[in-house]
Amino acid sequence: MEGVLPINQVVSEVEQQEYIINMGPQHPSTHGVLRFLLSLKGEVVQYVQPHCGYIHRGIEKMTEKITYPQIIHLTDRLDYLSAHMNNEAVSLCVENALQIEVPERVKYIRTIMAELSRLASHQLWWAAFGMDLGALTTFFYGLRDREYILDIFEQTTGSRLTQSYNCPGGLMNDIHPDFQKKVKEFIKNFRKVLPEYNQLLTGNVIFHERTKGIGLLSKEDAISFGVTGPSGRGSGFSCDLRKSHPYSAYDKVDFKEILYTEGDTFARYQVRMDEMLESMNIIEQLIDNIPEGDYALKMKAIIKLPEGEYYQRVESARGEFGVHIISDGNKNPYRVKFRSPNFSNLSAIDSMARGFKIADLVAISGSLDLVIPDLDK
Amino acid sequence: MPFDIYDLSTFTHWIDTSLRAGMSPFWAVFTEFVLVGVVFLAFYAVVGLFLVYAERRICAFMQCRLGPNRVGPGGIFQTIADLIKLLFKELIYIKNADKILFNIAPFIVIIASFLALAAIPFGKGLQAMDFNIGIFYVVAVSSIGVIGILLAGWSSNSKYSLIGALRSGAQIISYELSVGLSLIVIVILAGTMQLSEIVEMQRDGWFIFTGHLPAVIAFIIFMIASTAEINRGPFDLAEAESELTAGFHTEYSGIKFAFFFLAEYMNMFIVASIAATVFWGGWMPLHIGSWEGFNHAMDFIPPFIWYLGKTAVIIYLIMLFKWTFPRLRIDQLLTLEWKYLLPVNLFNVLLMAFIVLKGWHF
Amino acid sequence: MEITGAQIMFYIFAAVILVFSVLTVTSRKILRAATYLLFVLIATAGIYFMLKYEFLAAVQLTLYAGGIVVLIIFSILLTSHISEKFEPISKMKTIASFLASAAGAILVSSVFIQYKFVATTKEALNVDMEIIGKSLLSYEREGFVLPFEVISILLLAAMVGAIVIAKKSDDKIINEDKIK
Amino acid sequence: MNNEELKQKISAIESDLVFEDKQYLTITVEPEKFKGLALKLRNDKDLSFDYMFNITGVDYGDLLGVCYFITSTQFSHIIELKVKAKSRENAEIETVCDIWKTAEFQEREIYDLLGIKFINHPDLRRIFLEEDWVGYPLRKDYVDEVNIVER
Repeated sequence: MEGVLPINQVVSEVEQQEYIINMGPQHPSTHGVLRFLLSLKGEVVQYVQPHCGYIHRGIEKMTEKITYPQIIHLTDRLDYLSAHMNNEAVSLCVENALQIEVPERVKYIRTIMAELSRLASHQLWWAAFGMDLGALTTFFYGLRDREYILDIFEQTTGSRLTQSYNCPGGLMNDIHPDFQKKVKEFIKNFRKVLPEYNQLLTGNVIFHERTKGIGLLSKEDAISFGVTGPSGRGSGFSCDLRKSHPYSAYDKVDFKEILYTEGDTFARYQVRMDEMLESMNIIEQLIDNIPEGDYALKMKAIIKLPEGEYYQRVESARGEFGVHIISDGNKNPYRVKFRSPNFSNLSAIDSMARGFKIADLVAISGSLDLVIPDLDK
Repeated sequence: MPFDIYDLSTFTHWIDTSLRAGMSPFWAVFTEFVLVGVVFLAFYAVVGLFLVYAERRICAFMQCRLGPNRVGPGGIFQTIADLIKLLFKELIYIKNADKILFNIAPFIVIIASFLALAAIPFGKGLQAMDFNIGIFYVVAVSSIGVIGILLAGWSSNSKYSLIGALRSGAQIISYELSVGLSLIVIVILAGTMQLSEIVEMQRDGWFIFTGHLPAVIAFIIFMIASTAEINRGPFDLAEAESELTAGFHTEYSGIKFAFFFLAEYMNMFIVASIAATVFWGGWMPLHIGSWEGFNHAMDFIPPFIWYLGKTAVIIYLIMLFKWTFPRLRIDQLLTLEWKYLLPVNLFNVLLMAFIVLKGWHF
Repeated sequence: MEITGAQIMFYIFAAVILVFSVLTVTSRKILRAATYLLFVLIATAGIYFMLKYEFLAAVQLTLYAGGIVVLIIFSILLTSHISEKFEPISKMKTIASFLASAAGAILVSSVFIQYKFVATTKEALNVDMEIIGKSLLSYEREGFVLPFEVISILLLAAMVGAIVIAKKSDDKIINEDKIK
Repeated sequence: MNNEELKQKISAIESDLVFEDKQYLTITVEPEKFKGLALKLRNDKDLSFDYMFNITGVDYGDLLGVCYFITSTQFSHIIELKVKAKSRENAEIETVCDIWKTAEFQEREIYDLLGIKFINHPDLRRIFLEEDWVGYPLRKDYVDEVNIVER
């Protein structure tokens, strides 16, 4: 629209134009390098086009050149907030293919670690979600409590974020002697802090106004889009693999699958808040009963999977994480596919955000809890 | 009257007469202008720096962290260091921006807050201009600031800025109504718009106590509406960093950004001082009925301390809002104003008029 | 003749008003024109302040600077893009408007020159709340209720007119529905 | 339903299917019949495969194929559908994104990385790589001398 335009022509052009905004790749509320292309009418979102791939690293291609134990370290870099679950998925997949059974102790520790990761992930999500809605204080509360878990991780695994603690056949090393004590301390402390979270955010009137009835996702759509994890369970989609396809020690513990049927942002929020309680329940049931034994099986130096296809589903903090390994009998896989929960969750955002405002889009994408490296792979 | 020991009008009169004795009237007035200007500039800078520091410490206190604590004792020089950094930062010029408007916008915002500062009584006799329509003047002048924001948003030629500016425009135009009406409630009670007289009338009791329920309602509405008018959280939609990155000042850098930043804090100060003056008696000490001893003791605290203390409490309240609540959405913001605050306000005006007519106030 | 401070201020304000009035009508960018108009209005308010006519000055600031200019800018933000410019004014138009304004200037100044200004000796009326309130609500001499009502009807008519002009024509709406 | 029952039920629906008993019941289907079978699997009351939890595009060397993992949220039986495109250069498979919406993004990913075209896909663009990227990285014969270091 350079140059001179008569006024009436200007008006008609403005009427016809779509008002398009690029939200991202550098934007505070996409939590990484994701780009939403929005078409707006006033403040109302007409459609959303997610553009991803800004940190596509070709992890699936890389796995074809490396051995199975090495894949573990790449899966950390997918969803870095549920690194432990991703590791577990690959380990379980390889173990199933080799048809070996890991010791009970390993199963228990894996489950505890996975639940701790889930707690840490949900804490970070809570922190960031509050910030998306403009309540900046939540960020520091969430991160403060997450620090305890990271300390526990650091003590046992030597790493705070990308733990690489699981490996085919067991664990990389045994738990730290203080592990049980520290975990119990953390849970005692966090049970006290969680009501504080609720006071700060959950009960707030503005928060209710901002989240209730926003970003509706029906159960049918959730299933069809494959929206899993807390986001799917907020729509009443019973997709908790810990319950339906138990792995590790989940068949030995008693816990509820959190389901909310409203399908709005608030329901997804509630699912995660309740899941934190459930995770603590699970850890409490296991932490005192970790059986004695080896922390890993003796594995061959070079792992070769028999020819065939293997699939493993695991419930990560954001939903169903899947590993599909196609082996041709060599020491490196023929093809590995990671089913990342964020990728499917993201695909629903257009149908969820249409007709809502920009501010709602931020709330919706926050409630989906997207981790960009996971969906970009 | 004991608190007249702190009456500064004799001091200012003495300056005036001694200046006039020494030079022609023109130069005397000119010197006074310059003096007042310099004092206000210095005050502006000091208050701005202090408020930024206070905001950081309060925010840190709310968020379980320390806040600035390295530069100087307790980090008090942190804001000065920031200022130096902002001064040295590159001023980025945007291609295809409307350069004139882009450069004018920060000045309009900051001049509006300067103008409002002129009418505020800091103590007895310590007021740059004592208009007989003081409140009206403050409301009028503060309504100019929004133009700076609108210009900034439009002239940056950025879509985020434009949305921020539009939001801010809608917001400020709406909330000006509530600010004005809640002040009118007190004007009805006081019968004057002159700020010095309003303060003087609260000698025996602040309006928030003597004005019964309507004054309390007016105060609450004023706090909500003025927080919205100065674009602070939870009403900071114009710059909503999680949605619009920084809203209307997305494209500003260096000292021009600092102007917006400073103006925001000064507006907060002005709003807080108006609230303190109109509802909490300005520089008037706290007097309770017939407690003579207590009242005497209170009188010995200088008025400037009273004034600053009240202002600080209200600023602290506004800061607490920001660091506690999530942000509203634009439609909710307008709903709050037009469907709740405005009707309540109109009713409140009637109620106050009724009370004043019946003479039920103290 | 010694120049007083008040005179200097007046000349500054007058110069601001003159310069920015001319800029307002000559600027080819619509938002700049609106901003220049803002400066004109503020300078006018400054002259009112000089005359110790604070109430009118404040009204000028709220209504014109803070109200009408904001609305003008607001509507510009909604409708126009930053790269838009008006067409340069044609020579004929320039000449015609120059002649018209010259004629207006002659008319006004001739009236002013003929009128004998008498300096009033009365003290400036201190406009306090009571006077403002009473004259606003009085319908007698010096009361403002009647003119106020007349103006409000005028404004209503203007608003209805604006809506009628701005409304989309009916057939267009129907067409749009068909498309959807 | 266990794998045997599933096998009977599905072979009653569609003929010429190859069944394999692996981790999940694996059904290989011709590309022409695939869309029809998928639709029937989704809509059959006793099967109701309503949730597709994974799609994997595979380069089999001579041909390109896609594995669809579908399950039923109601009966929680799982099958894997395998489709191999007819030719490698012009690999085409009918889209299923109107049956399972999640397929829209997943198919874009496969198109991006393996170059399988999905017929009737509403928005078949590259999703991770740039629009002007040459080649399909997940193919076994993909060569990129700049970015892939062979050891």
